[in-house]
Amino acid sequence: MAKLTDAQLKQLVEAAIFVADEPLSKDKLQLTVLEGLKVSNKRLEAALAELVLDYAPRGIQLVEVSTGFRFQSVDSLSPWLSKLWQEQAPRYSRALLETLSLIAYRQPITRGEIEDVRGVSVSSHIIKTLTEREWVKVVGHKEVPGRPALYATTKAFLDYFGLKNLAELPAMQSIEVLPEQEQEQADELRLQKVADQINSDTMSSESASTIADSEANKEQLH
Amino acid sequence: MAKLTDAQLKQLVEAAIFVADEPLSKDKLQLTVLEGLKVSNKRLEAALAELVLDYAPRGIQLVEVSTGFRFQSVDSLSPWLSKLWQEQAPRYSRALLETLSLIAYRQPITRGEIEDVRGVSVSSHIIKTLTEREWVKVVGHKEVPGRPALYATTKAFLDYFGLKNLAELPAMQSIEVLPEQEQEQADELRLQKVADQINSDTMSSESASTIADSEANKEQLH
Amino acid sequence: MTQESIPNKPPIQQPLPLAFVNGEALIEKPEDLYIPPDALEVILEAFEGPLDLLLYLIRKQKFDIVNLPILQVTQQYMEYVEVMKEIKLELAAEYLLMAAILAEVKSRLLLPKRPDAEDDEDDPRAELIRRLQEYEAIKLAAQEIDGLPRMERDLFGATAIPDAQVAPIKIQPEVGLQELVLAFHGAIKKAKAFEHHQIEREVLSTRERMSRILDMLDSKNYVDFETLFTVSEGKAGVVVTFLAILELVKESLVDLVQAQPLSQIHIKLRDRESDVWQS
Repeated sequence: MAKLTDAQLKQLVEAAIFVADEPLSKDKLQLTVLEGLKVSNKRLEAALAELVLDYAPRGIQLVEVSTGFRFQSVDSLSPWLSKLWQEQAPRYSRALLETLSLIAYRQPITRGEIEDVRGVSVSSHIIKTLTEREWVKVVGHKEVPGRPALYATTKAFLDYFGLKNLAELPAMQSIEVLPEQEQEQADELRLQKVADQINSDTMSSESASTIADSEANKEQLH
Repeated sequence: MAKLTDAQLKQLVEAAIFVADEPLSKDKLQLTVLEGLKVSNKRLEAALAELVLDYAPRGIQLVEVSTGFRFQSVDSLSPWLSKLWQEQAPRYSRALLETLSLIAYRQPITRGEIEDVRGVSVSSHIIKTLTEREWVKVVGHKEVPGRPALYATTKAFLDYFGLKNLAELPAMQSIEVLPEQEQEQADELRLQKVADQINSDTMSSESASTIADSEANKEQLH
Repeated sequence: MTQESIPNKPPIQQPLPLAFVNGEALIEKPEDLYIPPDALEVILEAFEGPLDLLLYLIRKQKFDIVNLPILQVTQQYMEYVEVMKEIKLELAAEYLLMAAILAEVKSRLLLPKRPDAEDDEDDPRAELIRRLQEYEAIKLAAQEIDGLPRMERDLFGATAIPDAQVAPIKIQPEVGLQELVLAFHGAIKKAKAFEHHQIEREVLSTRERMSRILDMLDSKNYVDFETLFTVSEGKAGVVVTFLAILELVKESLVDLVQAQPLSQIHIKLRDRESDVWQS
């Protein structure tokens, strides 16, 4: 097999992706099964494209996810295929999915920032589950007091949801979220206004302190 | 999918066999994915037969084994597919290298003799690794109780290290520790001196023992 | 109050509307407004926090977040919080905080508007609206992610068994000749240290050695002095043997003879019967 025919190349790549324990990238294919066979990346890509077409009408498909190519069942068959297993697929709570979404769309993000958006504290249990599933990981620490961990999603997350990259995430629905800097300015502006009101002659000192208190509470959540 | 078309049946059976964790028998298919779909065994067999033909020219084949149907890679591709599981063996331990060196320099040598020099037992794992690598082999048995195996290096060992014969192993002269033979000579020399002192008329037995004591103390300092 | 409930359209006479939503009169009180207290606990679990509850109140009444009707929402929100305080106190903290924020916004809305204030930035609801929008976006995104076909639930990995001949290839570590020589050096050096260590630990008692020597000797035959020494015991062992012999000589238990200087020394047990010194 010093010189691989196109048919042989296709067979080998097909078998390799089927028997591998995880998705196979073009690089990994070149470094393993195609090692020494001098297959150009162009030829490899052509073989993969042909395989994708070959399987299009079948019960399984060749797809590319973030870490490489894998064969997977057609999702319309899942109601029948899931009967092969006793257990049901794990279900995830809204709290977990919202936390995951924030990490996916706003990465890198701290736990405090997630809490700011959701308006509730994020349970350690959720972070633990996401980390254990290897969907999120700590990618650094924010240079603010306490150096909180910055979370980001992993390739395993993309693979699990059948995505090639983050750009394939569903588009966020029309929110004009202010960029951080603008938001900070807005916050400052608001604080300034509150201060103005406290000083305002028309207000009693009592109502002023109530406002200030609620402001302080809110800050703590941030 | 109340009434499955032949094409749908084939897709479903194909996907089921691919995603199942073990071979799927016709019975198992009927009890799981085909449950409630009223597919006759005859139709199922026809679908399976077609699938076998579909995959005949591909890199993987549908085969029936004792417990059912499964897809497996074509045997002629095995040499290349094996490369998917290429693994870098961990670096050799110090214990292994010392054992190898003792076999090389002191062959033939028993495991017990190696242990005497190293002061610790030689794990079977080390002997196994060296034997599997074909660097070391048993060349006979020592005629002492238990008839322990005598180990020696092989031709493969010489080839690996680029040596024509054992005499080409680097000499140990530069090493400050005296090889065993030289040490024996030194011991003899010292005994001779002690004997001389015993015979010396000028020495009382007591002072002789004092010298011997100081000699013993000195040993302990070493 | 005037800011949000007075519509742009001219007022309608009968019946008196409860509120106007985006210019349309809301005649009937929305059904969602009343929630029996026993159902609250269940509903509460369905909310992911105060923002979620607020969104629910707004959406159920088909209000637009941008025209946040703060007075109604605040009132309804407070009703929930009151009941929640009785049922789930530990959950209430975040909800109470939101109540405080709503109260603050409300009170600021009631303040007379300063004439020089810019319209947009002066709206006290702006920050709350921003947060609600941001949260809603994430809530929807989470639903979308949940809807993506995913492994284990919608997609299953399709695999084939590698043929029996497929075997892992192990890349063996490399060893240099120099490494081998160093290892030998190390082993020998260790052997020296080990030998020393062993002797220190197991003190070779002179008495014990004396009895062993006596055991080896008899009174009839001389043996070579050297045969008593076991070189493999190391230097310390030799010394112990030597000490034992000196001790035996001192106690007159053995005889040493040497034919001439530098020649072999011979040793035997002292023959007690012929010993003139005895008794």
